[in-house]
Amino acid sequence: MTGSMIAFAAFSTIAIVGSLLVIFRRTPVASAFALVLVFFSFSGLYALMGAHLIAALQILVYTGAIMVLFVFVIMLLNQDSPITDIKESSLLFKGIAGLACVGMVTVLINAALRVSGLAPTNIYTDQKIEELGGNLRVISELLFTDHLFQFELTSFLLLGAIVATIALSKRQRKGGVS
Amino acid sequence: MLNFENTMTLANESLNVFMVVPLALCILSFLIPKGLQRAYAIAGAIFFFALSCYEVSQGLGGQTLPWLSQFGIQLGFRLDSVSKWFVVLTGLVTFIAVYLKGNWYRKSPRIFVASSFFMAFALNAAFLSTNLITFYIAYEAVFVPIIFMVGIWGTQTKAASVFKFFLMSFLGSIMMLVSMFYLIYLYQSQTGQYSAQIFDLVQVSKSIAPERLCLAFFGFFLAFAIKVPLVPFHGWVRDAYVNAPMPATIYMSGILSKLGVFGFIRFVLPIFWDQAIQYHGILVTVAAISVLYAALLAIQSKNPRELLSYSSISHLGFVMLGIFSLTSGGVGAAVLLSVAHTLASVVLFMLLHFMSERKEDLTLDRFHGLAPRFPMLFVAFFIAVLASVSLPGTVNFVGEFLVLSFSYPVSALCTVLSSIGVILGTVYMFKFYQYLGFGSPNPKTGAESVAKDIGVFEISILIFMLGLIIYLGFQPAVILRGFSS
Amino acid sequence: MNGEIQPMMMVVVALIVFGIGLFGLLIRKNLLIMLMCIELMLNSVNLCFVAFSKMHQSVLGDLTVLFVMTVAAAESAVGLGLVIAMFRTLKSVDTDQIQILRD
Amino acid sequence: MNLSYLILLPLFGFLINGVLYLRSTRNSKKVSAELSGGIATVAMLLSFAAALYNFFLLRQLPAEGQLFDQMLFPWFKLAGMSVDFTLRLDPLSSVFCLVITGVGSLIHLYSIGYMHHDAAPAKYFAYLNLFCFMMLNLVLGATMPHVFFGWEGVGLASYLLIGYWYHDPEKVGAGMKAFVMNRIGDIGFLVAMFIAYKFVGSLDFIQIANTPLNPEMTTTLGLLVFFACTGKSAQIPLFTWLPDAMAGPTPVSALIHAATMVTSGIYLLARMHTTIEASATTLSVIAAVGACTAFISAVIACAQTDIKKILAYSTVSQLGFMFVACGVGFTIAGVFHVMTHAFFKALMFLGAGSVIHALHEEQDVFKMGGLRKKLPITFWTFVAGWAAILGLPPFSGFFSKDEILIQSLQSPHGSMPLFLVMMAAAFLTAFYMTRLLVLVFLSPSRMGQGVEKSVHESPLVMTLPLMVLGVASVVGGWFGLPIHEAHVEEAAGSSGRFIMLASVALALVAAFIAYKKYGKTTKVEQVNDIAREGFKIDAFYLSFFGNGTKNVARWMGNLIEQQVIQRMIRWTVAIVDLSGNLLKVAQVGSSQAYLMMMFLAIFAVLAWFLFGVGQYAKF
Repeated sequence: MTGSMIAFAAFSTIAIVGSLLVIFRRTPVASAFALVLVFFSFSGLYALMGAHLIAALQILVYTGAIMVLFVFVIMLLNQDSPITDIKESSLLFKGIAGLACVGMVTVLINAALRVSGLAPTNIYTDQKIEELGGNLRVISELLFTDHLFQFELTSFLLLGAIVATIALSKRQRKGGVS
Repeated sequence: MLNFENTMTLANESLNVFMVVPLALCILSFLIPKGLQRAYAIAGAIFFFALSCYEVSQGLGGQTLPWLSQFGIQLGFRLDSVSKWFVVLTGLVTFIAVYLKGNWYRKSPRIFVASSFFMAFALNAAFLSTNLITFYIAYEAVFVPIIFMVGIWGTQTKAASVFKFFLMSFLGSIMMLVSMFYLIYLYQSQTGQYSAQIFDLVQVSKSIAPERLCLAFFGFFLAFAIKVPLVPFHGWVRDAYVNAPMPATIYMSGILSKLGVFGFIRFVLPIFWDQAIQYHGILVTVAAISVLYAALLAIQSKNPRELLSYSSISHLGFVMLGIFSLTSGGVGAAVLLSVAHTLASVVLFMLLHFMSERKEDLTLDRFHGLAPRFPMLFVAFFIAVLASVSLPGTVNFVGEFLVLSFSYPVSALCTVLSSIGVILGTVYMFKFYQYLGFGSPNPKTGAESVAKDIGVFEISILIFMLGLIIYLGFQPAVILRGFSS
Repeated sequence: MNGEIQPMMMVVVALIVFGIGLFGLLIRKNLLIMLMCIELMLNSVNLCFVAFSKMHQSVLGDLTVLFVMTVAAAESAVGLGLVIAMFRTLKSVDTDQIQILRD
Repeated sequence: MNLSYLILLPLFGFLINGVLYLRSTRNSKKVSAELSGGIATVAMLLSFAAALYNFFLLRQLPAEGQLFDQMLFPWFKLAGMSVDFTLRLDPLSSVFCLVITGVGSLIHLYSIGYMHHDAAPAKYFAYLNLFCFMMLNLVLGATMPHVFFGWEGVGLASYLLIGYWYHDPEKVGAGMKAFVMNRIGDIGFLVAMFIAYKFVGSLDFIQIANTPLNPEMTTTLGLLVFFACTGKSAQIPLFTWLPDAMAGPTPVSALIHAATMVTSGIYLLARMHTTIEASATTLSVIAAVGACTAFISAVIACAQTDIKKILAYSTVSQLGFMFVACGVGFTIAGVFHVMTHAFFKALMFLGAGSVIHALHEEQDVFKMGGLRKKLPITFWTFVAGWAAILGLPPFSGFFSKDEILIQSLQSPHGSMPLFLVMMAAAFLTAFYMTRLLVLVFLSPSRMGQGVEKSVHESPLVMTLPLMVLGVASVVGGWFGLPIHEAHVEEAAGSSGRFIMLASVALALVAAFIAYKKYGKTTKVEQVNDIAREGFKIDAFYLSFFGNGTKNVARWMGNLIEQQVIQRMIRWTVAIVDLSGNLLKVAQVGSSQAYLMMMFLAIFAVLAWFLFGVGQYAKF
C-alpha cells in the first residue's frame, strides 16, 4: 500500500459517501455542503493523476464559484429548512430508478473495460510531459495554439450565460406574470 | 420515352439565385417596420419575379454541389424546359399573393411576408432539385408557410382544415419518403454506394424487374396525387381553399398543385416508366373521373371559393390526362396547361378577393348585379372566366386542346368523357359569373355603396395577367418550343 | 496490484458517482437538489476524461475538462437563474407543482 | 390579295369601341350611338369593300385554282401536330364573307337607329364587331382549330348579345342556354378534330378531304361534325336555344340568329363535304334530321304569337331546308339558300325590329294590326321578304328553295317521303308567314289607344338597310350563286318544272287560307296548345338534362363527397387520434417521469450499441 493508494482510497470513499449524502439529505444546505465535500475529494483525485491544473481549477470553479452560487440561491429562496411537505417518489419508482442506475453503471463500466485494453497513443507520456515543462505548460500551450478558437468561443458562451441569467432573474418592473 | 440525362452540360450555373434571393428577402423582412411591409413585399416580389425571368431567359442549366455525399445527398439543381416555367410562375404567384390587401397586413405582417418569401424559396428549391432527398425536404418545407398562413389568418374552422390538409399531405409524403429510401437502397445494393440523384435512380429502375417497383410507384403516386389533387384524394382541398386566407389559397391553387404535376413529370414518369405503362388504364380513368366529378361538385356549390376550388381540381384533371397519355406531346401540353391554369386561377381568385373586399356576401344563390357598379372588374372577370372555360384565343384552350388531342389516340373513351367536363365547366363558370355580375343591383347598404371600381395599379396587373393569357393563346410556341424535339 | 493507481479505478469511482447522481436526479423533486445531482454527474464525467487521458497518455482529455467546466459554470448559472424565476412565479421549486407541461 | 384587312378591320372596331366603352364607365360620360355606331359601321363597310375586292380578284384566277392561302403566324406546334393561323379564301368562303360583311354592315347601320336610346351603345357595337371578326375567322380559317376559334368566338358574342340587357335574369338565362347548347355541339367538333388528328395527322381541311379514311371513321367523323352543326345551326336535338335567343336586341337576332351565325353549320358541312358525302349513313342522317326540323319547327311557328319567335322558328325551319340540301349531297344548293335566306330573313327581322321599335317594345302579333298605312316602308320591304320566303317567282327564295325541293326528290340520296315532308314544311311556311304578315300589317288594329297614336315610321338610318335588303331579296336569286352558274338549268327537267309549279301553287293556297283565317281578326287570341310551347321539348330538356345534372351533382356533393370521401378522412383522423390517445398515457406531466423515460431510452440505446450490435463498439 503506497501513500498514493491510501490517498486514493480515502478520496474515493469520501466522494462516494458525499454524493450519497447529497442525494439523501433532506435539507438543501446539507446537500450543498456534502457536494463541497465531493468536489474537494475529486480535486484530490485529479491531483493524484497528476492533473494539477484541473485539480486547482476544480477547487476554484466548483467550490469557489458554483457552490457559492448554490448557497446564495438557497438562502435567497429560504430553502434552508428540511423539506417535509413534499410527497416523495413512490417506492416502485425508486426501485426502477435504482435498478436502471445500477444497470447503467454496469454497462458503462463494462464499456470502459473494453476501451482500457487499447494501446496508448504515447504522445504525452509522463516523462515527455516532464520534459515539456509539466502538465500546466503543455495544456496551456495547446489551449492557446491549436484550440484557441474554441477557447475564444467559450468566452462568448459565458457572455451569453451572463446575459441569460440577468434576464431570467431580473425582477419584472410591471407586475410580471401573476 | 422521356429522358432527362445530358442536361448537365448546359451553361447556366447561377441557379442558386432562385433560392438565395427569396431566402434573403424572407430574412430581411424581419428588419422592415410593420407599416412598410406591404411596400417591401411588393417591391421584393417584383424584383424577384424580374430576376427569375431574367435568369430563365439566360438559358437552361444545372449544377451540383457536394453536401452529404457519403449518403448520396448532393445539392443538385437543374433548370430545364419543364422546371423553368414553374420557377417563373413561382415568382409571379408570389407577387400576386403579397400584393393582395387583407388582415394579414394588419395582424403580424412580418410573419406573412416572411412566410411568402420562404414559400417561394421552398418551391423553387423543389422545382429545381434533381436529388430526391433535397426535393423531399423542400417539398415538406412548403407546408410550413402554408400552415402558418392558414393557422394565423384563416377563417372559422381553420384548425380542422389545417389538420386535414396536413394529415393527408403528410400521409402521402411519408409514403413517398419510404419509396425514396427503397430506391436508394436498390441503388446501393447494385452499385455499393449511395445516391439519390434522379439520373442514377432512373438507371436503377431500368435495370430492375418492374414488379419490384410497384409499391414504390404507388408511394410516389399517392404523394403527388394528393398534392395535385386527383379525385379520390381531394378531400382536403375544399376546406383548405375555403378557410385559408386568400394569398394561401392562391399559393395552393396556383403553384402548390403544380408541385404535384411537376413531381409526376420529373420523378414518376422517368423512374416508373414501366409501371406507368402497366397501370396506364387506371391512371387515365382517374384523371377523367377527376375532371367530371369535380365539375359536378362545382355545379352544385354555392360558395364562390368552393366553386373555384373544385374547378381547379377539374382543370388539373386535364393536366393529368395529358401527363398520363405518356407521350412527349402530352407532357408538353400538360406543362402549357399548367401555366394556363395558374394564370387563370390566380386571376380568378384575385378578382374574387377584390369583390369580397367590396361586398361581403357573394353566395351563389341569387343575382347580385355587381357588374354595372364595377365595370372594369367585371370585364377582367369575364375574360378570366373565358380563359377558365378554355375558349379559343386563351392559352387554356391551346393547352386543353393539345392535351385532349394527345390523349385521344391513347384512350378515346376517357378523352370523350373529359370533353364533357368542358360543357360542365361552362355551366358552372358562367353561373358563377352571372350570379355575381348580372341581375339588378340590390338596394345598397352603408359601406357597400361607397365601394369603387378597381384602381389603376390593379388594372395594370390584370392587363398584364390577362394579356399574358391571350398572348400565349396565340403564341404558345413560347412554351411549347422546349418540347418540340 | 503494484501500488500504482490504475486509471481504470478512477473510472470506476467516477461511474459510481455518476450512477448516484443519476439516481438522485430521478428520485428527488427539489429543483436545487436536482441541479446538484447534475453537477455530480458532470464532475464524474470530468474525472473520466482525465482518467482516460491518463490511460491513453494524451492531454486532450484534460483540455476537454477545461471546456466542460466552463460549460458547467454557465449551465449552473443559467439553471439557478431559471430556478429563481420559477420560484418567483410558482412559489415553489418542487417539480410536482410544475405540471403545466401537460396540455 | 391580302386577307388580313378583312378580319382586322372589325377587330379594330371592336377594340376602339371597347376602349371607348371602358373609358365611359370611368368618367360616366356616355359615348353616343352615332360615334360608336359610325366607327363600327365604317369598319364593317371597309371590310365589305375588302371582301368584294378579294372576291373579284379570286374570280380572275383560273376556275380550278380559285384558292388563296395567307399564313398570318404559326399558332402551335407540338410533337407532330402543327397548326398555323392561316386564312384561306376560296369561292365558298368568299360568298360567306360577302354575306357576312354585306348584311353585317347594313345591320350595323340599322343598329345606330335602333340602339339610339341605349345606355351604352359603345358596348353593343363592340360586341357586334367582335361577332363579325369571329364570324370572318370562322369562314376564312384553313384549319379546323382556326374555324373552331371563330366557332367559339361567335358563340361567345352571341351569348353577350343575347344577354345584353343583363338586368333581367331571364335574358341572362337565355344567353347561357344558347352558349351551353352550342358547347354541347362543340364536343362533336372537338372529338372530330381528335379523330382527324389521329387518322389524318393534320387538321387542314384540304388534307382531311384528300386523305381517304376507312368507312367507319368517315361516318363517325361526318356524324360528329354534323352534331357540332346541330348545335350552332339549331337543328334537332339542339334547336331549343334559338327561340330563346330572341331575348337580345332585334338587330342582333337579325345578324346572328338569322343571317350569319346559325348558317355556320351549313358552312362547315360544305367545307367538309368530301368527308360528309363519302358516307351514305351520314347523308341520310343529315337529311332526316333536317327534314324533321324543318317540319316540326314550321308547325311550332304556326302557333306562336310573339313576332320574333315566329321568325325564330321560321329560321330553324329554313335551316332544316339547308340541311336537307346538304343531306341529299347537294351542298351547293344549301349554300345558295344560305345567301338568299340571309337577305330575306335579315330583312324580316329588321322589319320586325322596326315594328317593335314603333310600338314601344310590343312583340305580340295579336296586339298589332293595320300597320300597313303607318309603316309603309317597313310594310313594302316586309312583303318582299314574305314573297321571297314563300318562294314566289321571281323573288330570291324561289330559286334556292325550289332547288332544294327538287333535289330532295331527284338526287340519288333523295326520296319520296323526304320530298313530301319538305313540301309539307313549305306549305306550313307559307301559312305562318302569311299569318304573320296579315296579323301585323293587314288586319284591323288591335293596339291600345296610347300606343296607336305614337306609332311612326322609323328614321332613315333604319329604313335604308330595309330597302337595300328588300332589293336584295328580289334580285338575290337571279344571278345564282357565283360559285355555280348553271343551277336553274340543271333543275329544269320536266318533273323539275312540275315541282316548281306545284310548290308555288301550294304556297299560294296556304297564303290564301291564312289570309282567310286571320284577315279579320279583331280580338286577342289565347292559344295554349302544345305546339305553342314547342312540344315541350325545351321543358323536357330542362327537367331531364338540366335538373338531372343538378341532381346528380347534388347527390354527389351530399352522398359521395360527404359520406365517402370526407368519412375516409375522418377515419384517418380517428386512427391518428386513437394512436395519439394511446401515447398520451405516457404523458403524465411529471418531469421526473419524463426524465425516467428519457434515461431508460438512452440506456436502451446504449446497451443496444454496446452489446446488441457489437461491431460498432469495436473502437
